[in-house]
Amino acid sequence: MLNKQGRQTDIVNLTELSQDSFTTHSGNKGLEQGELLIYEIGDTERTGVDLEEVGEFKDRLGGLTRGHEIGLAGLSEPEAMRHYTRLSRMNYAIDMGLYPLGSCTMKHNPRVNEKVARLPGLGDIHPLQPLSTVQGALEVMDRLAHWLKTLTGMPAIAMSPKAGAHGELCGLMAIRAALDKRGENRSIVLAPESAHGTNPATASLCGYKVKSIPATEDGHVDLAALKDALGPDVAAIMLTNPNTCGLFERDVIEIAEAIHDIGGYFYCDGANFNAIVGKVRPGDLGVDAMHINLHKTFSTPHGGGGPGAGPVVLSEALAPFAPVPYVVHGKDGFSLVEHLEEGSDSFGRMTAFHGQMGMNIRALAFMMSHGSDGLARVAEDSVLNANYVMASLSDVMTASFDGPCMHECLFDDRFLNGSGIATLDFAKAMIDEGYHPMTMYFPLVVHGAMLIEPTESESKQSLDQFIGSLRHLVAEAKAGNKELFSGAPYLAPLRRLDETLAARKPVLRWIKPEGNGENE
Amino acid sequence: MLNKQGRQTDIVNLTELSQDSFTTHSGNKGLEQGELLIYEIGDTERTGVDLEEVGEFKDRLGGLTRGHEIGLAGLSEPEAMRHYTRLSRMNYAIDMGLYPLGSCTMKHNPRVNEKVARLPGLGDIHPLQPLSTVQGALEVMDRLAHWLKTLTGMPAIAMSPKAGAHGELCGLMAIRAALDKRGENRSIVLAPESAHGTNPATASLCGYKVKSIPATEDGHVDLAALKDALGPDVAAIMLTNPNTCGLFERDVIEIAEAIHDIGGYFYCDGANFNAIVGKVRPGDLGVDAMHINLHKTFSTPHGGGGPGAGPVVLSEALAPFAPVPYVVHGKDGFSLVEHLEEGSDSFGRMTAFHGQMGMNIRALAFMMSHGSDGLARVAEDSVLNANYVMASLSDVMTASFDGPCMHECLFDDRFLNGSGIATLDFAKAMIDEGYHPMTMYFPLVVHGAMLIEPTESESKQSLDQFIGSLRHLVAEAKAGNKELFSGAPYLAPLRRLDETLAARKPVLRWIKPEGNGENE
Amino acid sequence: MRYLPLSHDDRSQMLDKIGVSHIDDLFRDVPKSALLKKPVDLPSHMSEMQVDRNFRHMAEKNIPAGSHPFFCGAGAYRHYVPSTVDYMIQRGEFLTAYTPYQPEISQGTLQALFEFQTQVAQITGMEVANASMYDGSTACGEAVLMARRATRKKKSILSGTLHPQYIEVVKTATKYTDDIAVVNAIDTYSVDTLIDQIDDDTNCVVVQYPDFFGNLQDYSKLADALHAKKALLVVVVTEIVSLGAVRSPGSMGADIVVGEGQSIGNGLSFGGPYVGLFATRQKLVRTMPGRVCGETVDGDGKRGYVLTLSTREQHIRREKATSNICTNAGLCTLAFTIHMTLLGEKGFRHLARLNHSKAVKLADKLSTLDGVEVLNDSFFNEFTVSLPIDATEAIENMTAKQILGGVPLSRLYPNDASLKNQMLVAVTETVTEEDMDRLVSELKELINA
Amino acid sequence: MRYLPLSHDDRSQMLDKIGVSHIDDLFRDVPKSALLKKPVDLPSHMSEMQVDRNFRHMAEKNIPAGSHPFFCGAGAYRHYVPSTVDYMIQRGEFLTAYTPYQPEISQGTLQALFEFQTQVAQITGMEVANASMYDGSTACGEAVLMARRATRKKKSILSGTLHPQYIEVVKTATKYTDDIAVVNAIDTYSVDTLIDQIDDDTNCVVVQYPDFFGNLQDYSKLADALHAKKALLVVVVTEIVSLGAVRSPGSMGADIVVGEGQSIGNGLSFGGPYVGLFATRQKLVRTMPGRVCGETVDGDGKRGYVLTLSTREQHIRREKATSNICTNAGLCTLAFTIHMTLLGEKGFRHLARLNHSKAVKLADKLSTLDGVEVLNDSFFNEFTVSLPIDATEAIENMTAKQILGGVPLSRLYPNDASLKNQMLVAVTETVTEEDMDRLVSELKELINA
Ligand SMILES: Cc1ncc(COP(=O)(O)O)c(C=O)c1O
Ligand SMILES: Cc1ncc(COP(=O)(O)O)c(C=O)c1O
Repeated sequence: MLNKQGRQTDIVNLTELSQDSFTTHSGNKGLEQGELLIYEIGDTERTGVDLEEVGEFKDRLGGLTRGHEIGLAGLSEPEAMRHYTRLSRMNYAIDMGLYPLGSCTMKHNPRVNEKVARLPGLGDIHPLQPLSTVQGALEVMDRLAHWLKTLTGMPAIAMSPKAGAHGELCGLMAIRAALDKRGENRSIVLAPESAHGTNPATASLCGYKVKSIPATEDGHVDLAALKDALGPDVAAIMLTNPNTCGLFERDVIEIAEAIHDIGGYFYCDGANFNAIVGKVRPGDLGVDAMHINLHKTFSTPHGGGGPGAGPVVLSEALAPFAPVPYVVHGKDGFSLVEHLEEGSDSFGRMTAFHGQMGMNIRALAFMMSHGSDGLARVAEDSVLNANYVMASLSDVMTASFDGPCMHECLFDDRFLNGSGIATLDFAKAMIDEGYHPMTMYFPLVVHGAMLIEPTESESKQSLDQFIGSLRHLVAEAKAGNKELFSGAPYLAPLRRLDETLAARKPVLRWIKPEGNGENE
Repeated sequence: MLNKQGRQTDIVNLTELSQDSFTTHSGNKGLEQGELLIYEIGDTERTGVDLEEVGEFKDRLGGLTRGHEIGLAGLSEPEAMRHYTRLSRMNYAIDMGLYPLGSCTMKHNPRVNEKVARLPGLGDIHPLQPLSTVQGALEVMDRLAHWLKTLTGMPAIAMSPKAGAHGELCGLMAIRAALDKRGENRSIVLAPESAHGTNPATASLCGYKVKSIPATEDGHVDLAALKDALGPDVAAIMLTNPNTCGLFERDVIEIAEAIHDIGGYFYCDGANFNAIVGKVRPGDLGVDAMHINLHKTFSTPHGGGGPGAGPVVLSEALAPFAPVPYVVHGKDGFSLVEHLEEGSDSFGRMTAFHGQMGMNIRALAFMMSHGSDGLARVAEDSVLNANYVMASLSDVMTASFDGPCMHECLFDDRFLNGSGIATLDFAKAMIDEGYHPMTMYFPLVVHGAMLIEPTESESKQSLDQFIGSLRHLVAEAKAGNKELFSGAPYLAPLRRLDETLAARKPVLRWIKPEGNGENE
Repeated sequence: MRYLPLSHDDRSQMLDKIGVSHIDDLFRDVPKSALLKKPVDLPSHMSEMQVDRNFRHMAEKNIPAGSHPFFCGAGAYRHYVPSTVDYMIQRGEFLTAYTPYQPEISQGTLQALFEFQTQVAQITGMEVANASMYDGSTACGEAVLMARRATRKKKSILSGTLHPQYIEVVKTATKYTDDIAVVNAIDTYSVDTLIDQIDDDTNCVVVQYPDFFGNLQDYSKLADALHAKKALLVVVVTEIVSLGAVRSPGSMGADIVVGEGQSIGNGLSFGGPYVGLFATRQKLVRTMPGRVCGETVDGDGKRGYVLTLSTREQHIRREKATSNICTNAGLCTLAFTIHMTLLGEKGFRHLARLNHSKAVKLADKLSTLDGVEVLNDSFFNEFTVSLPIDATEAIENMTAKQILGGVPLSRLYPNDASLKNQMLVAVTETVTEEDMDRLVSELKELINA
Repeated sequence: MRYLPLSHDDRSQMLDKIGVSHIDDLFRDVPKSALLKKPVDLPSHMSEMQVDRNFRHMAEKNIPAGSHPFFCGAGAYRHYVPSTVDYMIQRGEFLTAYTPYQPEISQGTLQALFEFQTQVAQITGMEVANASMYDGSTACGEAVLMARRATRKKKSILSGTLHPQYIEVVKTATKYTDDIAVVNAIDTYSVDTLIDQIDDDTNCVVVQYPDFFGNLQDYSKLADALHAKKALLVVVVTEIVSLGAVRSPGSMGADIVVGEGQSIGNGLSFGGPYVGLFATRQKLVRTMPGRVCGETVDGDGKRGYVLTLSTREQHIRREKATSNICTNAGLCTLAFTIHMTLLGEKGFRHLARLNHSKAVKLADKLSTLDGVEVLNDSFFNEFTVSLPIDATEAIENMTAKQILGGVPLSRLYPNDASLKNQMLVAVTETVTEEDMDRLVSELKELINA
């Protein structure tokens, strides 16, 4: 019924339309809005900034004034706000739900870390200001260094590497410098089959050949094969521990001894440090160098791919080879050694300036919040959560290895055998359920790998819901409901994307439809 | 094809499922996630804060210690982050798209305003700190007062009202105080039929009876009827200008003179000031009091319902009756008059402390960003945008009045006649198109009103897309595709809600399923 | 101008479409004489950087509370708000949404309001709460108006220990509708004095808890006396954190509880925006002012939330509405809810206990000073201190020494000479022991000077 | 602990389900001797408020650039970043997402990367760009490695006017793969000296533009000479804003352009995180390091974006990858893109012109001082000044007077005594005329002292 203004006063009985036949004129679907590229919205005249006027003056550009149009599209501020807000809403994120990417440690990113990193005294300082004006910044570096050395039980640290892979490079450079110093020219680095791609790639950058060590049936490094591979030409082993199957290398001490026995070094990939932080000190295991992904264990945000930070702790043997810069305690407070000193063994410099200060602040805030008691809890809860997921799924999915795992659990695709459903399909169906898929097809040691790392940030309820969804999907797969998987995702902003097309005919940038005026 | 790790190497041909039959186990739909209440997720043991430990001590609570459980549910920080993130994603917002709510001025909310309002020197000061420690805050109030007085051409201002309706109360209180001072006990306030609900409600609070003035065919106040209603018992007229039909009251000066002639006052509802800011000064029109919604014209965010701010500019005649507090220039800088002085005519105090400082800062930042040149542009663009929408739709929808409108354009439901589709249905179908509906069934002077206010923040493209969607919907309505409307929205997080049920059996809070332990 | 997307070309195309040649043609209803020919006399537009600089400059003229030992209260309290709160309320979906009139695309705001209402009801010990008022003082005015509506009686009695600015606000708000009697503060320390004032015309008695001077009192007897006369007990709470430590007003028989919610989730912000809490009994709900959110179902039977009981409100009921309020404290409400959710029962109680323990500690320290007296028997996190010297001057002098030492009572009672040596001292979790010691030693020095 | 949702009960229920009785049973693969029996020797957990206080305390020991007249550059520049940028990158959907490996639920990150790549290509005048490297210096190292891969030749020539820390980074990164020759800065002022060094083994010459000392040079001739020898021109840009004013490296024939993108969208942050830009020609794309985003279609034919050409990358190609980079500068990239989108062509050019005009003004002012010489013929927003006194000391002395006056060259060339009186002075839009006058008068005083 309508009142006299035409307002409905009773509840209508909703009629129904099939969603299938439903296309809106705008292309939007309620709150799910499509969005064009900035180049299709804005133009070279529009701008979202106001700037002081510039009067006439004689330029000193040496005759190199840029003439032609660059082609940059501008948006007014409200348009830009809306554009990027809409884009953001097409993303999945930790803030939205469980993000079980194995090997990535997608944990809660506390906002107090963001807040303190933005204090003007920490965020708005220049790397080359006089050292007297940045004593607090050096203190942050020094404190973080102390925490990391204490947690790993290692005597030295290089703070400048910018991510895990950069840390690997730093560690291997130190190893090679140590060998060079001994006058030894070894050529091989050992790495297990299950190693992350950055390990072999890094070894190559240092001029090493990589020899792959197979895994045993139970997911560990094959100790016998490893020992066979050792020899005078082996510079180092790169071992991830806990490894990428989510298992602690129980022979780690023996491995360390074996590599040390032949005069090589033990590089530990610390990407999985979350499982053991506060519980085990890598220094006690014979490690010579290990990078720590601050963006994994210590919660600095992944930011859609970075930035991260990869400080590297070093053993006594490698400490002299650490790169510049590093903080020292001088007479008037902290000082920074920025230059290779005469006769120094330092292998060089990893980056301009002093590393990822912004990440250091966040990581230190995370550590201080937890304290030494809380960090051990982090390890325990992360391991507990992973084991709970494994225990709750292994009757219906195929766990690759028996027994307790560390912070992540590995399944393979045997449970899908005969269903015609691949790991990828299974993963894409998880998207419809509202979850980011786990890591797939890594590590390479099992077929159709599914590596699940819940992290300590998940509640039991959250895990139970996740387990419920996975069990449901497994049941559907086993019931032969193939389309649920092969067509997935159905409910995401986009359907499955054609990656082959993207690689075959790469379109890596927008080009102005008719002719492109920007290259002068 | 699968490679040896089981990774798919070619693009699959997607198979299809009907979305109709599609329910996920989790209830989520990809990125659209459902979310329970905190009481269903958390419990009284969980917490998302760490606090200093409290040792034993002798309390001084006078024996009133709270015993029983309160019943508050807590969440850990990651859970809270996710809970409110998910909730937020169920909202529509200016940041997401055009928000054409007539009379609400949903414009872009610049983030620099948020930033400066959070400067510790502005956000972290106590209202009762010694005045010597808050000179900058008083300067903000004073500067904002100056801008508002200059823009309105009025000599005085009351800064403390907390929203538009509170401003109305302030204005009418001043009017009544002025009349009281003259010893006159008038009982009537005139308000046009099209007035916002707060106008009559406010008049009541001041003990006035409201007499409604009809509108003319062309949407203006009926001058003749108004003049008829004038008399010695009329205290004031409350006129919105531009009015809620989106029209400038062209007889405004004559109206002001008429009300002044009978010894009454002219209260102007300034909610629609956006249409004329920098172009017309209400002081030049004979206004005695007008509130300004800083959360409309001056962009302070609506925040899902508030907070706002409603400073009131006053004429010479009403200035002496302004409430405390107010800023004065003293010998050592700024000072604040907080108390009714002996013999003062001030009618009293609207609120504890000094008003909406946080909103004042944001509004001043907005004004300073635009400057006097930019503010006139705001008015012009807002009027241009509204007229463009009207011109682009009036061939298919029924505009209620001819000729140029101001910052908003009014349609009624005649174009839906015979379609069986009501204004509400039409509005809900806009949701599926990705738009927030316009204001509906207000003003009350036309049938099935649809009041569209695009504001100056919209680009032409954005308007064209909006117009495209509306034209599409009109075409569908005219083609008899009734279900598209009567069942709408289909694509929002929820379908249409049963408001009758909500009002008939009010459930206004969560109650613990079996028994509620919290009231002690 | 960075906020205006229309280009010059857009503008002319649009004018063409409209069919006029100049923008001022659209302003043709404006009397010629009133249409400004040139911009008003105010500065021209500024870059964002310049705006930022201007505000930094003004900000530097203030002393932020957090930069010094800080003891001000009197209705506004400095608590530590977790960073999550401010990050979350700045999400565009919350920050830039309107009042949730379209529930299908406003469930975020609505569900948070439903959680807020539940939290407020629980904390106050009441059955229902609304979706907020402007702040505590205006909520208090609304409570008195509601008591009149609910009882159809005209006389309201305010305790003199109610925040003096709240008293003024109530008097102003009810000026033309209600008779207000204020009972001297000094007389209210016995509830009996208040009870004596109640007559058949009384619609309510308004008391504050903890009261303005920090004292705690059981109002059960007052409630009984009121109920016997079909009148209401209105309890005002300006420091909502106290309710984590002391019995709820609901448990004492309150009919309406109003409060200032700023302490939870919201910064000091020089007095606003804050958040008015309003809770009452279920049976009074239809006379309650303000918006309220309720549960319902959608067309598919799914649970959802809507604004409801709007026939009480101005946009439907107009001059017969229960209040003229429209825009309320939305975002501050959300901040309150998120902070309270982070606290939970455990954190809220812990926070209250921490505040109280610190206040007790400072009270003890101050009591050791010669000539200094803590006037309260009971208190939560704030108490009244009597000094042997002028309190306003003492506080001014401490400011010079980088201490914001409290609120002198004469700031609020300028005409009561008997209070000129007294000040209110508030102690929250943000105060350290070092801060307390600085206050004590500074006061000692001032007294001995 | 506020970040850990599991309760004691949850933990025991979960252990039950797993079938072990104690958490340490899950750590059974850890050698007994290595499993810690008690927490490591570090402080215990802290409240958020305490953490916040600790960092404020450390922050207060630094002098923020924004609090004083500020003239430091040398590869990191202080520009005003619109507030919108920082608000937007803090949206959880951007901030807390991983690398967009699942494109169906990562279109936000991916589309922004596609826009970023386009912007970088346009600004540098190149055909394609990648999705970022760690920073300018590591991007420079990668460029040299790529030149070797692309040309299969071993010798790289670096101009001595390249940022000295970049030179060190390149030398370190290529230590085991490449031969590096550095040409004295002084000799590079004529491009011919560089050209003379090119031989058949040369894979690239690396030059900086504007160079480390601020000078601008046309490298077209160098490009021609290199191309004649099938070698590549690598151009490094550490102040990307310059490209709003001067000709693009692409227009001079660069084959690889790397840059530090910090100036756009990103704060100083004591040197990191920053954002490495990497652009090249289409035909070299398969030898390019780092992630790259490309356009494609989804199963319904809708346009979408994915990470592509991943067969160059470590996670697929392992030891044969073009780089070991994995995590890059994601969020800094986003900040860059949003800022650049706000600027647009018009704003970017205006910003560059404003920087240049201010730099010219300061250079003119400084030149009026006795004994002070601006050593550059041409420059963008930074130039080298020679003083009649020790530059390091001058800067230290100015610090005491609240001026951060520039970067002394001896900070970067500690062993080159000829540079000890020289400093780099950068002037961005954040510098006011008043700031300049303070610098000039302070320097004057120091010189005359
Ligand atoms: C096991 C392992 N090693 C190394 C890395 C590389 O770290 P980053 O991405 O920080 O360079 C990763 C990252 O995914 C990893 O999982
Ligand atoms: C015309 C009009 N008057 C008054 C008001 C009341 O303003 P507020 O919501 O700020 O109290 C409004 C708000 O919607 C309005 O549109």
